[in-house]
Amino acid sequence: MRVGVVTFPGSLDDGDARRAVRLAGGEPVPLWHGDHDLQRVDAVVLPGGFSYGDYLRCGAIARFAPVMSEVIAAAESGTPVLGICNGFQVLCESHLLPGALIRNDHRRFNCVDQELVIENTSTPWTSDYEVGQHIVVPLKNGEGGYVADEATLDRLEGEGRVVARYVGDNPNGSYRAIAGVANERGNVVGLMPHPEHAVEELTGPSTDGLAFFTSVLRAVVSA
Amino acid sequence: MNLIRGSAETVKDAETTPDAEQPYRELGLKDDEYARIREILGRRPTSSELAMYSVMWSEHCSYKSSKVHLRQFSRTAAEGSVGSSALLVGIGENAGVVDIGQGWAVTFKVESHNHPSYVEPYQGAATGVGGIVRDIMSMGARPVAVMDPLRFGPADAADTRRVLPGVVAGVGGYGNCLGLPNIGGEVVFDPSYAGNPLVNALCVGVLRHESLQLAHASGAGNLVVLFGATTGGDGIGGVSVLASETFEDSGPAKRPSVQVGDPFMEKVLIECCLELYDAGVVVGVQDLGGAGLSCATSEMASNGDGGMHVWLDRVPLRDATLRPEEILMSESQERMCAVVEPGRLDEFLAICARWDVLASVIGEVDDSGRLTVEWHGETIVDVPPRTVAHEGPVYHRPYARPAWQDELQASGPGSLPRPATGDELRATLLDLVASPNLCAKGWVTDQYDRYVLGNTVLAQPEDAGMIRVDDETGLGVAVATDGNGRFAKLDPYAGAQLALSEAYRNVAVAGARPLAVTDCLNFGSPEDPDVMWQFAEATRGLADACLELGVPVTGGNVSFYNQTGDAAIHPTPVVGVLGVVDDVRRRVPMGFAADGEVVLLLGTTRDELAGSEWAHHVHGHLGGRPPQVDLPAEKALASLMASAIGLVSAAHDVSDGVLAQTLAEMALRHGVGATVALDDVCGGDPFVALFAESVARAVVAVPADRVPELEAAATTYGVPVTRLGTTGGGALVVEGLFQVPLGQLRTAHEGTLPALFG
Amino acid sequence: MARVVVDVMLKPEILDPQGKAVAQALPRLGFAGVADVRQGKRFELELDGDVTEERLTQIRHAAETLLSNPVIEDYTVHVEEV
Amino acid sequence: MARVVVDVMLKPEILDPQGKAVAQALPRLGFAGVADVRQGKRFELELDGDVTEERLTQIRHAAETLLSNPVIEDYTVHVEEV
Ligand SMILES: Nc1ncnc2c1ncn2[C@@H]1O[C@H](COP(=O)(O)OP(=O)(O)O)[C@@H](O)[C@H]1O
Ligand SMILES: [Mg+2]
Repeated sequence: MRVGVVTFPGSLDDGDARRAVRLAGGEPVPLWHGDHDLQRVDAVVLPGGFSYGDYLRCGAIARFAPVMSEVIAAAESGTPVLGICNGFQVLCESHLLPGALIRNDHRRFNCVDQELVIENTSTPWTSDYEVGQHIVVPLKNGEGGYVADEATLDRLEGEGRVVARYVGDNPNGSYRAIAGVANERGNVVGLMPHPEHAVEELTGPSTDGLAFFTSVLRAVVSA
Repeated sequence: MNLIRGSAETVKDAETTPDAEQPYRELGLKDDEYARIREILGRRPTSSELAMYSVMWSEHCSYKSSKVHLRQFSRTAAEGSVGSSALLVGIGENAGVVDIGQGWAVTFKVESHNHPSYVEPYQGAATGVGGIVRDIMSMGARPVAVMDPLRFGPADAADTRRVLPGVVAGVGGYGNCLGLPNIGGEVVFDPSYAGNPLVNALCVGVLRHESLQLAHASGAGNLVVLFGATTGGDGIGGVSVLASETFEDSGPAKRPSVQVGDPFMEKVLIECCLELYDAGVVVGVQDLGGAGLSCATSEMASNGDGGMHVWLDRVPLRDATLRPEEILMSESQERMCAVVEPGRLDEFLAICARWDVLASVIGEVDDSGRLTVEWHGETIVDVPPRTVAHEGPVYHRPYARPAWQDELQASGPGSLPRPATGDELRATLLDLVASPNLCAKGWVTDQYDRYVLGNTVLAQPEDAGMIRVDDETGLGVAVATDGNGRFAKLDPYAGAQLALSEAYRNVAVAGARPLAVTDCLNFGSPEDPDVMWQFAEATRGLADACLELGVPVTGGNVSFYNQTGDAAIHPTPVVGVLGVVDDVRRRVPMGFAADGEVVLLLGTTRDELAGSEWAHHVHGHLGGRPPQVDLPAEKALASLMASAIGLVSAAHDVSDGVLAQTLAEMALRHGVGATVALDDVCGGDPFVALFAESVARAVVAVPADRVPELEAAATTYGVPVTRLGTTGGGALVVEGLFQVPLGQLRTAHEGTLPALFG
Repeated sequence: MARVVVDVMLKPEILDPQGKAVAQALPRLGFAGVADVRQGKRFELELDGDVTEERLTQIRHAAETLLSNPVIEDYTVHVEEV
Repeated sequence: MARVVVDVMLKPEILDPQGKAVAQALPRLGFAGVADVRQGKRFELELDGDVTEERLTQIRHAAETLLSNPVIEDYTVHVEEV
């Protein structure tokens, strides 16, 4: 089971995403931003970090990286794609996901152990969770405020495309406390918090994040 | 002669106009220093040579005032000690390197960026982090963590509200963007830092023994490659005493001494460097920090075995109007300099290209024994490199015990009214845990990424930061920094030792074996004999203590001139201790985790409140003698903690924390309370028990059935043990005196910084 | 050498935390009467050669695709004399 | 209702990483001929009531103390018709 993890200049959590794939039992495959090549992977993770320094807008420059044309094509043909934090921002900038992520309402970078509720388990990335399950994973970003116009938000809610929501105080001013969303088809998921940092007791607040990576392995097998 | 206008002055010009006036005084050089340069060169220096000598002989680069005192630190690396046998690279290189076993080595260093952070808090702090990270990179290591010991003026002062949020955002903005977890630091408030915030930054790097790199330019014919950011006019004289007015008046543009950092450039530079090291295409490497190219070229050349020739006009510029003198002095960030064999150059450039890193050959190693710099075909510098880099002036500055020292030590806290009743003690505890210095630092540390890289085993608010080095074996390192300016003011010799004791204890308590030391010495003006005495005492104290504890000083940094007018800051030696952990899975966290465990106090509590947080916060009092230093006791405690790994389920050192604070932090960590009795602590004086700051103490929680084992071990190492009580419940209960529900304790402890800074 | 300026502002309906913070700080500086503050970005593009209609069209395209995110931002382009 | 705009740009000699990133991205996206890009901040202040010389002075003061750091940034203030 080959799960590709893209490294853009300024990607930071790519190594952690690869470790998470490995701990879940998959084969992590490093993908380089400059290559027009997905190396026959079965799923793709766009990791967290500050691609191109997050200058201009988070994800705005990475979106134009050569590898993204392949990622976009794969996403449109149903390959599971997970964007974590900066990866979520890249997916929004690429219009693979609706909405955008803006500066946290308190204007500070914020690194906390965040409680989430999983609301959609029909995506290839969340099938190992229960609907309504609460998990705790790290949240760490300065521009994690999810925004979209009312119509879009209503459609997302209506179509059950809100994958995860913040529990308790809204940590960054995200509209409707949205922490993650999926595309119509469900194969593309964007998530602000970092499941790849909750895969080992030793280094994470929990191991609640591992299921994102076991889910996709299962999904790809049964696909 | 004007430094800026006109064409570059050549060596010939200097020879033909021996008596031309030179602005050496404006450049911070003394008459005798200028005379020495003339004598070294056998002629007057060119304007470029003058620029080079002036920055390299500045206090910051030459350590001219501190050198004679820092020499003592070589004693600490003397044969025999645990630490010294593990020392692969000692003081003198960009950072010290310590062997931690299994072929792994660690390098770490702390540095200051105080003044820039006052002028431009965000960028000053950000570039401070950037600078220390490049030092670590230049040793061949992958940077794996940062820490930030910070000092500010009063928490409620208007200027603190300007400086602190910017500094914290800058430390986070740069470190987070580099993908380096922030695993610890300090936030301390004291009026003496008003107008002189201390922004110290520490970086830890990891390498395999064989990847060690040194800043040596050896092998005639090898090429000198400058790579990373382009060179601009920013930061000229940023660290040197160069009067920037000299430039503002006559320069084409202002030459600000504050720089803007580009963390993205640095992140790419890190990955690029590591690929270059792995490919084995680097003979020697040096980061560009203070004094820029002047420093990098002269140091690499004099550490090498020959000389170096530089084509200065090949340096890629961001500002085409820069003069050669400015290019030599520019402190533009995110630049590195490497020595490469001609045969490997293409490989080198290919790797840089893959990372979009600009790289240019700007020079060549030769066997002339001289550093020569050429500008459009003309020689503008021709000097013996050692005289620039290593043979700068050495001052024996006058120093004397300040007239006020005796009086300060005489006016102890004895007469201060002490809380006695349960209610008074309870109120004092709530007041102290909410005080700016003891309150929770979450408002600060939540702005730092502590998870990135996935190897952070312990981070704030734990006693020490701990990082996993090897996934398989669990080998890791722990680092803690401490420094107490109030203690150092009362007694600089003891103050420096107390800083070391606490950092050493923090590392030991977390389950690590203390191995090595780095230090950042923040002081006032060396021209003030009082300050110089403080410095002499502090260095002597630190050296003596490092020797006794067997932990060598591997490197550090000196920051002088931290003062407003003639009011100097408290002498503030910040000490970082690095320890090794054979298996991070056996780390010892600080929080009570389970009910019904036995809470024990290790160590001896004395009636020591001079310079304490209580005296400072409650009475605004500073006087007397600091807590007695007891290095044998610190050693014994460390050995006990090492032997008790697997036995204690939680441990937290008692320091400026004090027992009250320590118990509160342990209870709040996981919301598990405790009930304790203080009758057996220090003759049953509950105030002293709760608020004295005696050293060599820790509180541990142990499963009831294993207490005898711990007590036995404690006896073996001669560490006094006092049973305090048991964990459990939703409150901190001090029997017969008072109790505080954890909710109320938390509100007090965590509310302070958010209330002050939003 | 000509300069084209692209101003990018968050759409009115999108929350602007930075603008809000400034608006809240102003009164503390004793400056009353500011109803609202919005913070955006200003890009100064230095072109070599002159500004032709065709290059402006290009720049508008860049403003739309790169310099701004139409989902949350509006932009304006204007030429500035230097 | 009047609008005062404060533009804050890094001083020319100060490195502008953001502008640099944009300048490097443009050619990759097929936009040629841009010699340099600087990125700054644009503040739109909506005043209730009209703009008096005295209020402009206040705004300049705010621009100098709150909206910019004169050590690394320059600012300009101008009134905009809405
Ligand atoms: N500026 C900072 N950056 C990161 N961590 C910090 C900072 N200030 C304090 N901390 C962390 O908060 C905790 C408490 O700080 P402190 O009281 O200085 O610890 P200690 O008393 O054990 O030295 C420690 O883990 C320390 O590393
Ligand atoms: Mg401690």
